[in-house]
Amino acid sequence: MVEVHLWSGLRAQAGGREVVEVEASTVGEVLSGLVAAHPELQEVIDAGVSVAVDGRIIASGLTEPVSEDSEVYLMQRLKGG
Amino acid sequence: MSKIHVSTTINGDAAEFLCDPRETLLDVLRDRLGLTGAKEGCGTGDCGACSVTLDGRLVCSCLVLGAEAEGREIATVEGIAPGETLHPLQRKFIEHAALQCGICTPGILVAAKALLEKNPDPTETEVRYWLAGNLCRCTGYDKIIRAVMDAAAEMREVA
Amino acid sequence: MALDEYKPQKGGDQLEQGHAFKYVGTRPDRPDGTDKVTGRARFGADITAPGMLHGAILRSPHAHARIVNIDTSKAEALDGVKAVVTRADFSAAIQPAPGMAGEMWNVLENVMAGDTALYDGHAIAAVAATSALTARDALKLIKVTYEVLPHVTDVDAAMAADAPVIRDGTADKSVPPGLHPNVVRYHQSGHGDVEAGFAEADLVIEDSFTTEATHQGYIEPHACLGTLGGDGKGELWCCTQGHWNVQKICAALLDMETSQLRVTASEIGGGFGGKTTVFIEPVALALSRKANRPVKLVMSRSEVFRATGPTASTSMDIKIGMRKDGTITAAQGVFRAQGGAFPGAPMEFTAMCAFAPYNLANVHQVGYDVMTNRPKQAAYRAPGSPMAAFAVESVIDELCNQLGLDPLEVRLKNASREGTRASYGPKFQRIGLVETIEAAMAHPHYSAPLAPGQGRGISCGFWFNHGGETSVTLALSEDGSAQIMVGTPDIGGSRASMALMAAEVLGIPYENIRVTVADTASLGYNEVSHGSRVTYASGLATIKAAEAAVRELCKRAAAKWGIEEEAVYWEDGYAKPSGPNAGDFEPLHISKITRSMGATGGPINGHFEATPEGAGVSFATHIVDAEVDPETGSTKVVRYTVVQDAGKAIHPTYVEGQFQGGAAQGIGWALNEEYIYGTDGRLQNAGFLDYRIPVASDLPMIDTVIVEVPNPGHPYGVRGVGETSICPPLAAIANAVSAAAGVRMRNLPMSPPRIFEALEAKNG
Amino acid sequence: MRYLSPASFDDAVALAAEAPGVTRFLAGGTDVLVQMRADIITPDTLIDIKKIPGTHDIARTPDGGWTIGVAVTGAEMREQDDLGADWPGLVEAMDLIGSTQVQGRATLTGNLCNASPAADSVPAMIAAGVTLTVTGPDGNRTVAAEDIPTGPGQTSLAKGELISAVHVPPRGAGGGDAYLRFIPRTEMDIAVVGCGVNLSVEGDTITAARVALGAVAPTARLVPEAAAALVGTTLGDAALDALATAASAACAPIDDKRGTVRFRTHIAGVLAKRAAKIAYDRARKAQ
Repeated sequence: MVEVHLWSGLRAQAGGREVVEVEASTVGEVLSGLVAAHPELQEVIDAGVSVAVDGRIIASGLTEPVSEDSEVYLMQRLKGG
Repeated sequence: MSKIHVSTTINGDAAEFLCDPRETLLDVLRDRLGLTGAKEGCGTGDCGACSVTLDGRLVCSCLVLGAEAEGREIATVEGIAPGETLHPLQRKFIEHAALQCGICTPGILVAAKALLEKNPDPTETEVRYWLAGNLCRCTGYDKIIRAVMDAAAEMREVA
Repeated sequence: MALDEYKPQKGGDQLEQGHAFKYVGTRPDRPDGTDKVTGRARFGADITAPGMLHGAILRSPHAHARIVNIDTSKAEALDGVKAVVTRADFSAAIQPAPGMAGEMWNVLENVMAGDTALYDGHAIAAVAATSALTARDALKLIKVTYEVLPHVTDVDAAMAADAPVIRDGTADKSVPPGLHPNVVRYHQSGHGDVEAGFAEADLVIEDSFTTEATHQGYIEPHACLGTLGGDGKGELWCCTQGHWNVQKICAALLDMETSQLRVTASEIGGGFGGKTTVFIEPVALALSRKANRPVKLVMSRSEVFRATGPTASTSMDIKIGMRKDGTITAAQGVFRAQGGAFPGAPMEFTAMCAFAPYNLANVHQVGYDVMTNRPKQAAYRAPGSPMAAFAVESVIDELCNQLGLDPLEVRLKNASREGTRASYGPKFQRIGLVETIEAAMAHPHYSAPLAPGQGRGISCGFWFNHGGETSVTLALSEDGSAQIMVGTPDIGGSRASMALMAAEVLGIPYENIRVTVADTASLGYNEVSHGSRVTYASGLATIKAAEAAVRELCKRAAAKWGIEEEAVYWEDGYAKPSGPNAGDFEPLHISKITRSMGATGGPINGHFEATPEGAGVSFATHIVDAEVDPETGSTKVVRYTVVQDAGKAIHPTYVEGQFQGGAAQGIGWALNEEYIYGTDGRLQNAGFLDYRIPVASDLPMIDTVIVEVPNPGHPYGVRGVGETSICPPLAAIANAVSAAAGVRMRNLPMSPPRIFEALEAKNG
Repeated sequence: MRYLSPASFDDAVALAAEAPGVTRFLAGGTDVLVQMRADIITPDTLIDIKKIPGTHDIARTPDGGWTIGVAVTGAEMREQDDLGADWPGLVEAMDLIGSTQVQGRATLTGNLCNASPAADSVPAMIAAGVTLTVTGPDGNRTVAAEDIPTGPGQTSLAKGELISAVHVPPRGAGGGDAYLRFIPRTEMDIAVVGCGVNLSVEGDTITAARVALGAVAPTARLVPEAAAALVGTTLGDAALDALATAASAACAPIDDKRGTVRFRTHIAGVLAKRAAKIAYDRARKAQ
């Protein structure tokens, strides 16, 4: 299982939790795992999120690998000016 | 609305056009004569991107009517380079990276050329105040000022 | 290409092992230089088409009004008018949705108002006519009946209980119950226990700050030329930071198939984030479809201010605790941002960037995205971050003052490093904040004496940077020269950077490479030139495309020599046998291989397409000296030094240019730039006369120090540099002005009347 | 819009007198063209006065004063060294308007007739005692600069009337003038407050003074109380404070995007002092 850290504003959509464990080997599986565990997260994930894996911020790539010991943080979608 | 016939000189060449009395010299240069080097950044004389000279005097072409060009001599950025080679200002702007996006560059070159014709050895402060009407949003002006000063120095050596 | 080729283990490490560059890091003339100094370069408004019409857009004079009726009959009857469009001429299929999920509808609603005008300048109708003057005359003949509604333009006022509701149902699920319907998105993040942290502090300062909306202020107004026929095929020429994005949005708004719209990016006269979306492009296409002729639309400067995408204005509360030794024990921030009459104010970036420079055990940040009757905000250079730095770094400055600590030593003591848990969650990889602070401490500026009436301010700043979808193609010519097709418009010299990186790989002269910004029909998808991504992502793709070409070149050499491909390596433009065992062959120059490429396997191209995900975050530290005239409240910036981590400077002169430009824009934002709305909700200063961007005589030379802490996510270590440079200036200048004036400045811009009022209040 | 370029003031008057609708005269065009671009006004008739002989001339009059043609630009005034030696404040005030490019077009007359309360050259003209020849259907009349603007965008000129010449009085010995304005940037802004001071000295004592303020009332105004604070003094601290008080007291400004009432009122006093010091130094050197 991969521990996914949510930003605290998402607690309301994740049953009050800030860390959710999902079965995943890619970023895409992290996201689908989150929605499976907490369907309320669908809207925010659809609106766009980024995922930090061991400090590397993955803006959109769903195929990026994730391992059990990865530090995974969900982040709001990055863009720039 | 009837149009006005205007005969003028642009970058040394005779030119004629018909224009609406409301059209500015900038409109005429860009839309009727195909000289799109002068840019419209504001249309109100605040940005200098449309700078040209009118009988040798630096002006914003957005603040001159096309009809006023009758019998006058106009010089634009397209006329700065003498033939194949670039004018020292143009060369120095490239060398110093005095442009990023380049939209203000034609106006600044026309204005800087007018400055150096009047004052071949300007101080940094004189360059900054002379060019205060030419807005640049990319560079912070640093490299523009250096390029003008460097071009002036080179032109003084040659002269 | 396998994804792991640009993973952390490559690149940066290689660099630190002393990789020597031949082209990267040099300062050649930019390839498009001559075009841009002779007036030849074609910007948005510089193209024409046979039979072209000129468009113009009618805009709401009201901040908030129901559109009761639009009567276009008189305009249509005017000689020379060929088409009039309203919202009915755009897609009816796009539906609203809460928050950012409804973004396509938000864009449509912003491009052309539906049943309500939401801000002063909101597009209501548009005309195409045989001349620009006729189009403008026709606008005056369109009769719109409005029912004026109550409006709100201030972020705090828009959250108050009695504020008019701009569009109920826009809030997404992130918003906690009990907030005003104008609060449409909410962010909360952090870690540790801030209350416990504050209890450990020797001094806690809590303060509130505001910043006004500013505009990117690009000198080139938005311009486009669109043509769209009844066959559903169209072409669009426009100035944009990202033409694939324009293609995608325009196609959706006009119910077209994306591939049927070919978009060409013109030269672009500045963007800074403001040209990452669409405003007039779909309108030109709708007019063209109706008139069946090409239509050119060019915004006036006043339209640019009223109806494009300024940045958010903010209201912020910061609380920071510090021990006597300078250790920050806890930090919290509340960030309220309005982004106009639509969701999207970048409050989450404001919140996430606010404390990123510091290693904090206890940190908490909250953000509110608030709607007002203002134009829809667009990205502006590190969206959201500069405001956060202003508020946070002002409080840190005040803590340093009151505890008698050196402000740079305090930053250094608390600085985020590799492995630090960022305030926004994950741990940092290799970053260069410490190096920028140390370089600032060592810079002569920091120890230079100040004249009477002057103050010195410093600030750190942070931005994420971005990668994004990227496609690059490199084609070799018979003579061994190379052409590169990139999809990221060149805003500030990126053609030069691309050519340098390709030259490095190919080992051919920089001058032998031509870089073209391809149109949407000539290359695969490319994300917008934003997020400081061009040198990073298009650069990475260019390197990879060139490496692909080199592999093919080696293959051809191997075939000619009759040896294994693996026994050939590439150096300085030559294929060479890799050692005595490979055989004794005369090195083969690139031109020898390309000359016969048609007969040895066909044309040699390299291409690369991916979404690189290794954009390294970046930090900067700025030092500024300001002088305040106590009688008038007038501020002069007398000295400015930018220190920033560029990872690796590909073309150092253009890196310096980005640093200087960011600082200059920050100076404008800090001192004089602001959107000023009247009580009628109308914008009072829609022009460069009263929207006061810095002029040449306002600024000093801007010193730069390029720090290079390689980004592990790029082969050469590149970090984006375009945005971070605007993060520290607001705070650095505020700290300098506060020191010079002897009074803490909490509201931007620090215009002379504001400083005068603060001095008056201080002096009683 | 009709564009006309008459060859004499009589023709200009005749055209203007009979023109229907909105008529504007075009000198430098730096205000009229901006208003046209912004669709604030589109005149039915635009009368370009620059082809009228003499409108580009700067001439010394027999009494030592100056006559300035109505199409003379700021740049041309700046290049006339003798005019600048006599009236540096007036020339500098004109020079402050807009950019180098605007200086290539803008005129004193246009600045006056645009009737902006914030026009830079107007307080300097008023302080200097500039008068204008107004030509109309009934002939010529002479009008003081302060009597031309009557409110924002409004002048005392009747239909068919236009200014045909600018008259600057003889400088005389022991005289000096100065103009300062306050703007947020260093260039390119409209004055938040402007102040012109013109004074004469005998020895160190001020014998006569005129002080005018801009951007603090619907029109630029002459402030006799401020002048009275100077006359008879050697510009000591008490005189300067009295000057500042009188200048601030004369202000009736508005709050707007460029400044607040409080700020403008305060700045008027600050600028009056600073401008008076410059004028005083110039006057003493000119003895």
